[in-house]
Order: sequence, then C-alpha cells, then structure tokens
Amino acid sequence: MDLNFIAFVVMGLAATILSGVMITRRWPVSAAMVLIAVMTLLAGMFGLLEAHFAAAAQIIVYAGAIMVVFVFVMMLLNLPPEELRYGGVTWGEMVLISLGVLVAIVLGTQVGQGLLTQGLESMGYAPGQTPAHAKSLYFAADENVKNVAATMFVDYLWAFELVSFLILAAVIGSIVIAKKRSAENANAA
Amino acid sequence: MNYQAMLAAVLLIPLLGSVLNGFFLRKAPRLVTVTVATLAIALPFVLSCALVFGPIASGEVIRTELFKWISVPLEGGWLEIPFALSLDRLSGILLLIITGVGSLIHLYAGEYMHHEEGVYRFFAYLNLFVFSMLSLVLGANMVVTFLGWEGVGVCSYLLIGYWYSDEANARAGMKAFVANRVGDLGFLLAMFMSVKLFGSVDYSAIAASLTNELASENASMITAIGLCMLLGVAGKSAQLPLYIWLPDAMAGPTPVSALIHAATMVTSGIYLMTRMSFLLVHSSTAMTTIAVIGAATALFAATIGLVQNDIKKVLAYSTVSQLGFMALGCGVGAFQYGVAHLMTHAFFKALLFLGAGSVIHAMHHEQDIRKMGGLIKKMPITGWTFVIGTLAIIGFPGFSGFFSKDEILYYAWSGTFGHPLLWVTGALAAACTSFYMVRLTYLVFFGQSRVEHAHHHGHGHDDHHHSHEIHENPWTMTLPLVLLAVFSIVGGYVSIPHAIMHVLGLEGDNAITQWLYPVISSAKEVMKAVHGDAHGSAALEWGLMGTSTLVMLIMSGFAIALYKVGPQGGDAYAQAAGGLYRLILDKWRIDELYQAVIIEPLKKVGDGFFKFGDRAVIEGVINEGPRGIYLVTSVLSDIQSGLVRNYLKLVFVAVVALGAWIFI
Amino acid sequence: MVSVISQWILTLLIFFPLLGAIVVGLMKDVQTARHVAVAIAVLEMIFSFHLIAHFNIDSASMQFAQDLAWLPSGTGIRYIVGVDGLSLMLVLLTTILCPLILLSSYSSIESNVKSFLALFLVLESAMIGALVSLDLVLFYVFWEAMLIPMYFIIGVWGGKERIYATTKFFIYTVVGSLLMLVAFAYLYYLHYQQNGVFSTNLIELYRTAAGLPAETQLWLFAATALAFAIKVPLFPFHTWLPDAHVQAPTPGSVILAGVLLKMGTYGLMRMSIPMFPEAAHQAAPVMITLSVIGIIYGALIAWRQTDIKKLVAYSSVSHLGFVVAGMFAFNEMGFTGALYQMVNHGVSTGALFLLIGVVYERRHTREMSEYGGLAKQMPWYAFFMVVATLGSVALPGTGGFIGEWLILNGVFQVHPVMATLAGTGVILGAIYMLWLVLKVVWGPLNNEENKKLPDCSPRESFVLATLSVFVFATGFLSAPILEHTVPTLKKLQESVNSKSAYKTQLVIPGRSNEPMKVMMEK
Amino acid sequence: MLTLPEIGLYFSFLLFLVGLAGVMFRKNILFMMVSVEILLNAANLAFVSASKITGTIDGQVVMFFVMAVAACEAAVGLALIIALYRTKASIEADDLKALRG
Repeated sequence: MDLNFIAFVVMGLAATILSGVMITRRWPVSAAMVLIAVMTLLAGMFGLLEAHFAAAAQIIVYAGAIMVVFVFVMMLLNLPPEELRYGGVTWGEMVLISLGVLVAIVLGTQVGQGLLTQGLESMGYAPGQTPAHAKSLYFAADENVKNVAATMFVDYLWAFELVSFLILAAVIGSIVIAKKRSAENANAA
Repeated sequence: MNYQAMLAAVLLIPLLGSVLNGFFLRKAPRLVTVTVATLAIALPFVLSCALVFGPIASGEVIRTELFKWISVPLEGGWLEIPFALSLDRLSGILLLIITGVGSLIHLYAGEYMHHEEGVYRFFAYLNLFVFSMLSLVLGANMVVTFLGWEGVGVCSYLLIGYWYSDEANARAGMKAFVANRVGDLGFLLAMFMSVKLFGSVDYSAIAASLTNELASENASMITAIGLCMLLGVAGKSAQLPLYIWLPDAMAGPTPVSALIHAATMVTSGIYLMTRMSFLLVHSSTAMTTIAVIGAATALFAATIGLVQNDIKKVLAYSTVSQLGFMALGCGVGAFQYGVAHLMTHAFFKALLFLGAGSVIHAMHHEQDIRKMGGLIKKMPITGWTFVIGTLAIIGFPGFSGFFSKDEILYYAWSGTFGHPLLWVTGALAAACTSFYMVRLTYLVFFGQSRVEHAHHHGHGHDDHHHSHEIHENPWTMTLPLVLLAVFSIVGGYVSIPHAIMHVLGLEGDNAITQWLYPVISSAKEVMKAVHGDAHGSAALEWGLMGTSTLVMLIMSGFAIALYKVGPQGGDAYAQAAGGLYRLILDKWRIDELYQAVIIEPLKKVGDGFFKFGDRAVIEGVINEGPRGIYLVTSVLSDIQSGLVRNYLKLVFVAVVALGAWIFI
Repeated sequence: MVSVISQWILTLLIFFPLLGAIVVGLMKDVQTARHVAVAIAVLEMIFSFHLIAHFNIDSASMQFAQDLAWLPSGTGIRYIVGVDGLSLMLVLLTTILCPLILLSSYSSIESNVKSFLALFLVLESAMIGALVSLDLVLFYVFWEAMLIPMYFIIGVWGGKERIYATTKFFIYTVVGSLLMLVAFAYLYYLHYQQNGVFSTNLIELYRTAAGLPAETQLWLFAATALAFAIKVPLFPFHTWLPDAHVQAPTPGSVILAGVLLKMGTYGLMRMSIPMFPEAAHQAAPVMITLSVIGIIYGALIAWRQTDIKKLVAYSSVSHLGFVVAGMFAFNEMGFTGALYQMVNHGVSTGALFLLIGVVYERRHTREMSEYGGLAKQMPWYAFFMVVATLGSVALPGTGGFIGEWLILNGVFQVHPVMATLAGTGVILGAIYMLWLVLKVVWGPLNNEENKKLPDCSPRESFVLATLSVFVFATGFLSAPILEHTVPTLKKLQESVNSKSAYKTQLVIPGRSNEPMKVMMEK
Repeated sequence: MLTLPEIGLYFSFLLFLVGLAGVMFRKNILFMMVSVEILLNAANLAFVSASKITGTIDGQVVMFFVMAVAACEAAVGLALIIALYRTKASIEADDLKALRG
C-alpha cells in the first residue's frame, strides 16, 4: 500500500464528505466555497491518476472560472438563507434514498464491480492493458498534455469545434436571457 | 252443423260467456249474469252430449283446427303447432263431467253468491275457467293442453282470491298459482323432450312415432318425460310434494271448491297421464314412481283429514287423498279405473262440496264442524244427499266409490306395476277415509245440535233474527245436490269389478274399459308385451274387496261410536297421541317446512344478491373501477407536477430500474 | 307510385319524427304541441304499416332498401337502409309504442313539455334509424343519437336521483359503444387490407368478418357483444338499469323497457352473431350461462324489492336473460323465440311501467306498502294490471308464452340443463309478479289516501287497453306474425351453424329484384 | 486489492449520488445548479478513471468537453436564474410549475 493509494482514498473520501456537507448548507455562498474545495480535491485525484491536463483544467476552469461566476451571481442576488426542509422526509424521498443506498451497496460489492467490468472484458479491454485499436498507443505515458492535445485535435477535432460553437451560443444566450427583462422594460418605457 | 263446428262451439261458448259477463254485463242485474253464465255452460253440455253419445260412441275421433298457432322451422322439417281440438272417448268423458257438473255448479252458485256485490266478476272467471278446462281436455297437442293447464291455474288463482279484500285469500291464490307453476315447469320440460325426441307435441303424432324400438333406445329420455310429467301432475293434481296449495285453495267460494278443486281442474293430471299412457308405460321407473307418489299422497292426506275441524278442510284433504288414489290407479297401469274414479269422484266430491256449501250458506259462513250438529232435521235434502256422497266416497257397496276405488285397490295389488305394499297403503288410506268422512257427516248432520249458542257469539247483532232460522236452501241449490246424488250412486256401475260381473253373468269387460279401449289399448299392449299379463285372480279380487269393505265398516262404526257424544269424543285418543296429534292437526307442518327450507332461504338469497351481489360487488366494481382509474390518473397527473426535482427523481428511479434490468 | 313510396319509406320513417320534433319545438301552445306530437307519432305508425303491407314474407333480403351516397366515396361510408324480418318486428314495435307513450305523457310530463315531446320524437327517429341502417357508421350514429334524448329525458324529467341515474346510464352505454366503435374501425381496416377498398357496408362486412381467423373474431365479437350486452342488459352489466328505470319518468321507463333494451338484443342478432359465427359458437356457452344467471338473479332480486318500479326493472333483467339465452341456442326456435320475446317484453313491461305511472301520478310514491287493495277502488286498473302481469309471467295465450316456450324449447334442444335452470325463472317470475299484484291490487284497502283514488281515465284506459289487446293478440296470432321472420331467421341459423358468412342483399324497390352485386365478388 | 482508477470509479459513483440527492432534495435552483456541478465532476472522475483503466486518452478528452459543457450550462443557467429572479422574485424550483399536467 503506497502513499499514492492512501492519498487517493483520503482525497476521495474528503471530496465525497465535503460534497455531502455542501448540499446541506443553508447559505449558497458557503456551499460554493465548499464546492471549490471539492473541485480542488478532485483535481488532486486527477493528478494521482496521471491525468495532468485534466487536473490543471479542473482547477483553472472549474474552481477558477465557473465557480467565480457562481459566487458572483449569488452575491448579485443576495439571497436569504434557505429553509432546508419544509416538512418531514416524505415516503417518496425515503424510497429514493433507500434505492440509492441499495444501488451503492450493489455496485460497491465485488459482485457489482464484477458486473461493471464484465462487459468491458468481453469487449477485449483489460485493466492495465492498452486495447489494440487505441490510437493513443503511439504516445508515451508521461507526456499527458501532449497526448491529450494530439487526440483532441486529431480524433476529436470536429467535436472540439462544435463545443466552441456551443460555448459561443451559450455566451450569447446568457447575455440575451439576462438582459431580456430590461430590454422589454425599455421597450415598454 | 257439422261436428267440427260443434266442437269449436263447445270450446268457445264459455269464452263468449266470460267476455260477455266480464266486459258487457258489468251493470246487468244478477239474474241476467247468472243466466248468461249458466247457459254458457249448459249449451256446450247439450252439444257435448250430442257429440259424445253420437259420433264418439260409435268410435269416431273428431278433430278440428281452429287456426295456425306456432310454426317454426325445425331441423329437417317444421314444428307446426296448430290450435287444434280433438275429441275422443277420453276427452268425451271429461267433457261431459266438466260441462255437466259445471252447469249444475253454475246454477248452484247463482244462489250461493246472491248476496255478493259485483258477481259478474265471479261468473266471468268461472266461465273462463270452463273454457280453459275444455281446452285442456280437448287440446290435440300438448301446447293447447298447456294453454288450458295454465289457464285453469290462473282462473283458480283469481277465484281463490275472489274475496281479495282479505289478504289471506289472495295469498292462497298466489300459493296455488306458484305451486302449479312448479308443476308446469315439469310439463314444459316434458314438452321440450318430446320435441327433441319426436319432433312434435301432437298426441296422435307422438303415439304414431313411438315404437317399441324408439322407446328402448331412448329409455332414459322416456323415463325423464314420464317423471317431468309426473311433476306437472303433482302440481295440478295436488300430489306429494306439491299438494300444499289445495287445502289453502278452500279460501275461495264453495262452488269454486266444488268445481275446480274437486271435480275438474285437479283431475287434469289424471287426464294427462291417461292421455300419455302409451308413453308412460314404456318406463317402469316412471310408472312405479307415479304409483308410489299416488299411494303416499292418498295415505298422507287421509291422516291429516282425520283430525281437521273445518268442514271444507276435511273435504280438501279428502280430495287430495282421492287424487292420490287416482294417481295410484294410473301408476299401476289401470288407467281406465283412474278415469272411472275421476268421474265418480267428480260426482260425489262435487256433491259433498255443494252440500258443505249449502250448510255453510245456511249457517252464514260458519265452517267449524264442532259448532254444527243435528242439521239433518233442518236441511233434509242437503243432509241426505250428503250422506249419499259420504257412502259413495267411503266405498259402501253399491255406491259409486265402491266400484271405482276397489278396482284401483285391486290393481294396486295385482296390476302390471302393482305391489301388495301399494295395496296396503291404499287400504289404510281408505280406512282413514271411512273414519273421517263418517266423523264429518255425523258431527254435522246428526247428534245434538250445537248451533244456537255458537251462532250468537259468531255473528253478533245483525244475525240475531237469523240464528234460529237455519232452513233448507231454494231449489237452485238443492236440485244440483239431488242430481249429483243420483250420479253418485249410479256413476260407479261403469266399472263393475270382473268378479262381480262374472257373478252377474255379464260377459267381457266392464263399460269403462270398453269405452276407453281405443285410448289405452296401445298402453295395454305395451304392458302386456313388456311386463307380462296382470297377475290377479277372481279369488284375490273377492278377498281384497271383502277386506276393504270390512275395514270400511269397522272404521265407520268406530267413528260413529266415538263421536256419538259430540266432537269431544275423540279427545281421549287425541290426548293419548299427544305430539303426534298436534303434528297431524298442523298438517304435518309441511307448509312450515317448505317455508323454512325453500322460501326463506330463497328470500335470503334474493336479499343477498341485491345487497351483496348488486350493490356491493357489481356496483362496487363498477363504481370503484372509475375511482381506481381516477386514482391512477391522479397519480399520473401528480407526476406531471411541473417540479424539475420530481422529474429528476423519476429519471433516477428509471435509471435504477433500467440498470437492474440490464445487470440482473 | 307504390315502388316510389317503398323506396323512400324507410327514409321517411327515420326523418319524419325528426321533422316533427322541430315542428313541435316551435309550437307555442303546450296542449296543441301534445296533440301534434301524438298526431305525428300516429302518422308515423300509419307509414310503418306500409312496410307490413308490402313486405315480401318469402324473402330474407333487406327490403325497402335504399343505398345513397353520404360521405365522400373514398371512405366507403354510405347511407344504406333496409329491413328484413328481424328489424321489421322491432320497427313496428317502436312505431306502435311511441304514440301510446306520447299519450301517456299527457299527465306524467308537466314541465318543459315541448322539449320533452321534441326529444321523444328525436329518440323515435334515432331508434328507427338504428334499426334499419345497414351501414356500420350510420348505425353507430343512430346508436349514439339514441343516447342523447334518453339522457335528457331521465336527467330532466326524472326522479330525485336522476342525475346519478342518467350519468350512470350514459357512462355504461358509452363505454360499451366505444368498444364497439373500436371493433368496427378495426373491421373497416381489415376489410381494406383484404379487399383494397374501404367499406362500412354491413352486408359486405358480414363476409369479411366471417372469414377472419377465430381469434380475431373472438376479440371483435367480445367488443361488440359487450356493447350490446350492456344495453340489453345482461348480467353482470345490469346495474344501470334499475337506477335508470326508477329515476326515469313514466314515458322514459316505457320506451327504455319497450324499445331501447331491445337495441342490445337486436344488435347481438344483427351484428355480433352473424358477423362472427365462429366466435359466437365459442362464446355461446358463456353467453347462455350469463343469461341463465341473469334470469335467476334478476328474478330473486325482483322478488325482494319493495319499490314497484325497481321490481319491474329487475324483472326486465330476468326476461331479457331469456332473450339472450334463446338467440345463443342457434336454432330457429331459439332465434324466433328471442325475437318474439323482444316484442312481447316491450308490450307487457311497457304496460307495467305505464300502470306504475298511473298510480305514481296519483300518489307520488312507488313503495309497495303504500298501496294494497286497489282492486276495490280501481277495478279497471286492477284488470289491466292482472293482464299485464299475466303477459309478463308468460301465461299461455299471451305472447310471452310463445316467446318463452320457443326460447326454452330451443335452448333445451342444445343445453337441457341450462334450459331447466332457466325454467325455474318461469316459476320465480310468477312469484315476484304475483307478489307485486298481491301487494298492490289485492288485499284490504287500508290506506286512507288510496280510498279516494279515481280509476283509470279514458285516455289511460285506451292506452292500457290497446296494450292488453296486444298482449293477447301476440299470444294467439303468433303464426301470421312470425311468418315474416321465418326466412330471415332460417338464413341466420344456417349461416351461424355452418359458420359461414351471412349472405343477404339489398332489394331496392322499383329496380329489378336481382341480387345487388356485392363488390367483393371478384 | 483494487487499483486506483477502480477506486476512482467508486468515488465517482458516490459523488454522483450525493449530487443527485442535492438536485432532488433542494428547492433552491442555485443549489440545484451547484449540485449539478458535482454531478458533472463525478462524471469527469469516471471518465478519467476509465481512461486510466483502458490506457487510452479519450476519456480525458471527453472530460474536457464535459467541462466545456459545464461552463455553458453554468453561464446559461445562471442567466436564467437572474431572469427568473427578476420576474418572480424567487428562485424556488417549486414555484415553477408551468409543466404541471
């Protein structure tokens, strides 16, 4: 049992518990703060998994850009703290929770893991081995960012371009949506 | 006027009389009503005499078709049921009895009902009854007979309930109709089976197509027909277990009891059995059942008659008992004596009922024999004719009942389907008959008069001036009595026993056997071929005759000795018998038994069906069904809550379900 | 001239009352409107006598037929009408009952009279339409059109719980009809699939339907038979009937018992059985069992009712059980008896409802215990009551006997046990009907209010006397009446028993009488 | 003994459940959106772990795309929240019932 392993498990546990803490906050802003912590932890996990690009992007884009927007909006709206529960836990929620626990147990056991990997193995994938048709085979394991870039701009070029259009549309859309009301008001006035 | 038209006229004139009285003479004076009604029966009587003593006596069968009634295609042919009449020697006898006794009773009723309001209704019913009864006996096929069969039931229903203001009378009428209906179902089923077997319901067509081979191939079907027919007979002719309606039917006016519930309607079962004799004899099961039922009825009803105190009730149970004798006669294969007893019974029982009616009329509707006595001095004609009727019914030698009853008893022992036990049962019943009839006659007409005292209590103020004036009734009531008394004596000579004929030096069969030969010859042949010859002898006949005469004399003497002191004479025996006496006095509590075993459970089932079946289950399902749909739809509609969170929950559930489906 | 009349007579019969309804609706004076409505119904009746005068009794074809374009020709939906022996009886029953019912409504309907009269005439029109139409869509239109006037008649002029009753009536019937519509639509589609042509012509669909595989037939049979069984009503779909009858006004009850219920049995005989002979054979034991259960069940319940109208309503359940049992015996006796019993039940039960109406109008109660001894006060009433009762208990000499006799006989030939069980219904019938008479007509006249009741008025007496005459006339003249139905029912029986298509054709008056070319003969 | 990426998969699943609970049980749209971010992160973790398991790089590429979509979602979603807050003065998800059947 090496340190990587211990660190990974501790980070994962911390991320899970913190996210649990996050969804039970009354103040949106404190939830956002906890979320930033979760994302940082996740970035560490990515790093341990040798996905360095992912780890960096996680911190820069998520924890940096997206969460800033969140916090900005929260501050803008200046919401009061939310009442967490408006009544007792309903039957439906009990059912849902127990369903979730059930699924967790099933997947958490060896049986569940066997089920998850069963399909993969039959398709020729095996843990630790690189499938024959994987193009990333040609790249060295320690040049992660290079590998990602190569795959992204070769195999996934079209998808990448589409995502850029998506972001463009989202930017325009959010401006339009956020402005709509005042524009109508201006027309009415 | 040809015979066919005469026959049609015989049937239709009573109907005309009924319509006239029922619709057009409602406001007419009583005399007109009575005359029209009586003529509507007397005229057919005259025509009947002309027909029966003319062409019928010479061996013809008159058949006429009034109109096409039912005709439906049947597999490989048609089921044609015309409204056809047929007059042969069997229906001839009944025709004469119905119209003859009927006219006398109409005459009598005119006087008997003189103080009634709206008497047109009574005579309309009575004429309608005669019409139905005539179509019963004249019908050439079962359906026409069935028209009469149910028609007499309805008339009986209406006449029993004639005094409808008392609900008990109406209930008695209803009981009669329903009990008859049970029997009618048997008749219906017998008809359906003959359609199935013969493709026809015409008597002559069935007779023609019923060969021995057909009978042996379809033995179970023939037996079923016989038993179903027996059910019909039991309903109409008041046999066990359906006799219960007849005693209650005495709620009707007395002429009705005399005509319908003694002389004619109740004997229609005997007529039917004789008519179908050619078929019944093919099934020894059916015949034996008929005989056993008949004998049992005879004894059973006679025991009840022993202890009754209502003059009409005694006669009613006596009628049931005598009908049992007739059925017994038919059941053992002696159809001709069944018919002979039918005829003599029609005379003497009509006489007895009319006599009883005469007494009741004179006593202003007092029917309790304990409150009568010594009436023969005040009403000599009624009294003596009643005595003649009694002698006839108990089978005093020389009177009509002697001949017909003793022939039946003889065949009960020695007939084709006879058995000594049947004779024993019959003889016991005859002994009981002797006892109760003599008891009745003695208590009503002889001994100390117990009238005056009872009368004051019975009728109160308005009868005060009547109470000492019990007197003979006018001629319109006594003439029928006298004529019937004559027939009660001579009527039996049509069926002189062979042994006596032999002594008298007469050759061949007696009159009734000869007369009915064409009707029952085929039955006789079958019995001979299948079951061998009757196993009687002259010595046996003499022996049986002597025994039953002796028993009759002993029982009559016993009754006189017992009731010399008055109605309390039997009390000692009654006390000795204790519970049994009370049981018999309550008519064996058969009514209560039926009530408890059949009627009440059926009522409960009906209630249960309504409350549970209809209201709870079906209504429940139907009403809850939509409610269930509403529930489902409301759940479905609640799912469309518009709340994103809820949709997400559903997605979650669906994903879990999908995962479960894929992986497990 | 005659042929022109014959050609248009059915169309006239359908639309004349509709026209009358408009006229009546536009009238000002209520009393005149009543007279006019009766006159229209009488005229309608007289028109319908043309059918009987010119009916060819040797033919099983659809006579007085008319085949006109209606919807766009590509849909195959046409206006086709015609009568054969089966519908002739019921058309005449309808046209004869309607004037009598309108006469009886003089005293029983006192509010919104004109609307009532108009609705009633619309109802008559729809009933005749449903009886004579030979196109499924046309039939369905009339079938549903019957529902609407009846819905209002119960709902507007009914008793205390009329809304409940009429809603129940409506929902029950509509549920059935929708299933039927689905079956028709599927059949329409199947016909197209097989022949490449759309058609709702019943005569052609007979052939299409009879050729379907047994399982398909069974489903289609079940869907149509359910619709008709609800209308009949067959046990266990009968619970709407007592409510509807009890709440309906007298004329509503009479037309409901007299004609509307017959639509169910008519439908079974016209559609379900000949269309799907194979399925009908398979379903026959079930149908007979259900009807026998209904006979006994209805009778026992009727016996225990204290509400006279409810008693008669349940008696209808029992009586119509006989009708359904008879037709599923699949022999001529059964079919003939079933058809005849439809007519008789209409007459005798109609009379009973009218009689109940007579006392209800006087006393405003239907409780049996409120009456008793009416024979003393109302002798003619008692007379009519007894006659109607005897008709209802199927006394020989009344039409009911012929009907029940033929039915039981027919059933007995194939299912002796079932016939015997059904026969107990005859006994129970006597019990409950005589019980009714005992409690209402006989017995002591104790209730003070009953001592002042007037006997039947001449108008009431006329209506009741007419029905009484019919009760007995049908009992004795059955041969000439049933003559009209023999060829039709014989053909029906043959086609059902050979499980082949029911073949009939339109005979259009004035044209040559050669059989109409059936489109799919190629 | 499980390898790191396999444990990663398991954590991703737990995170996903937590996020899902947040979306399902919170009424505040802001919280729901934050929870959605958790969901997306859980997915990312799964992608990266899978990439490690199979030894391919595609999972990480897709993770980048997911991140881009998350950014879009956040932008549009937050814009919507602002618009919503302006019209309804509330960001309670239960106040939005236009889809109710």
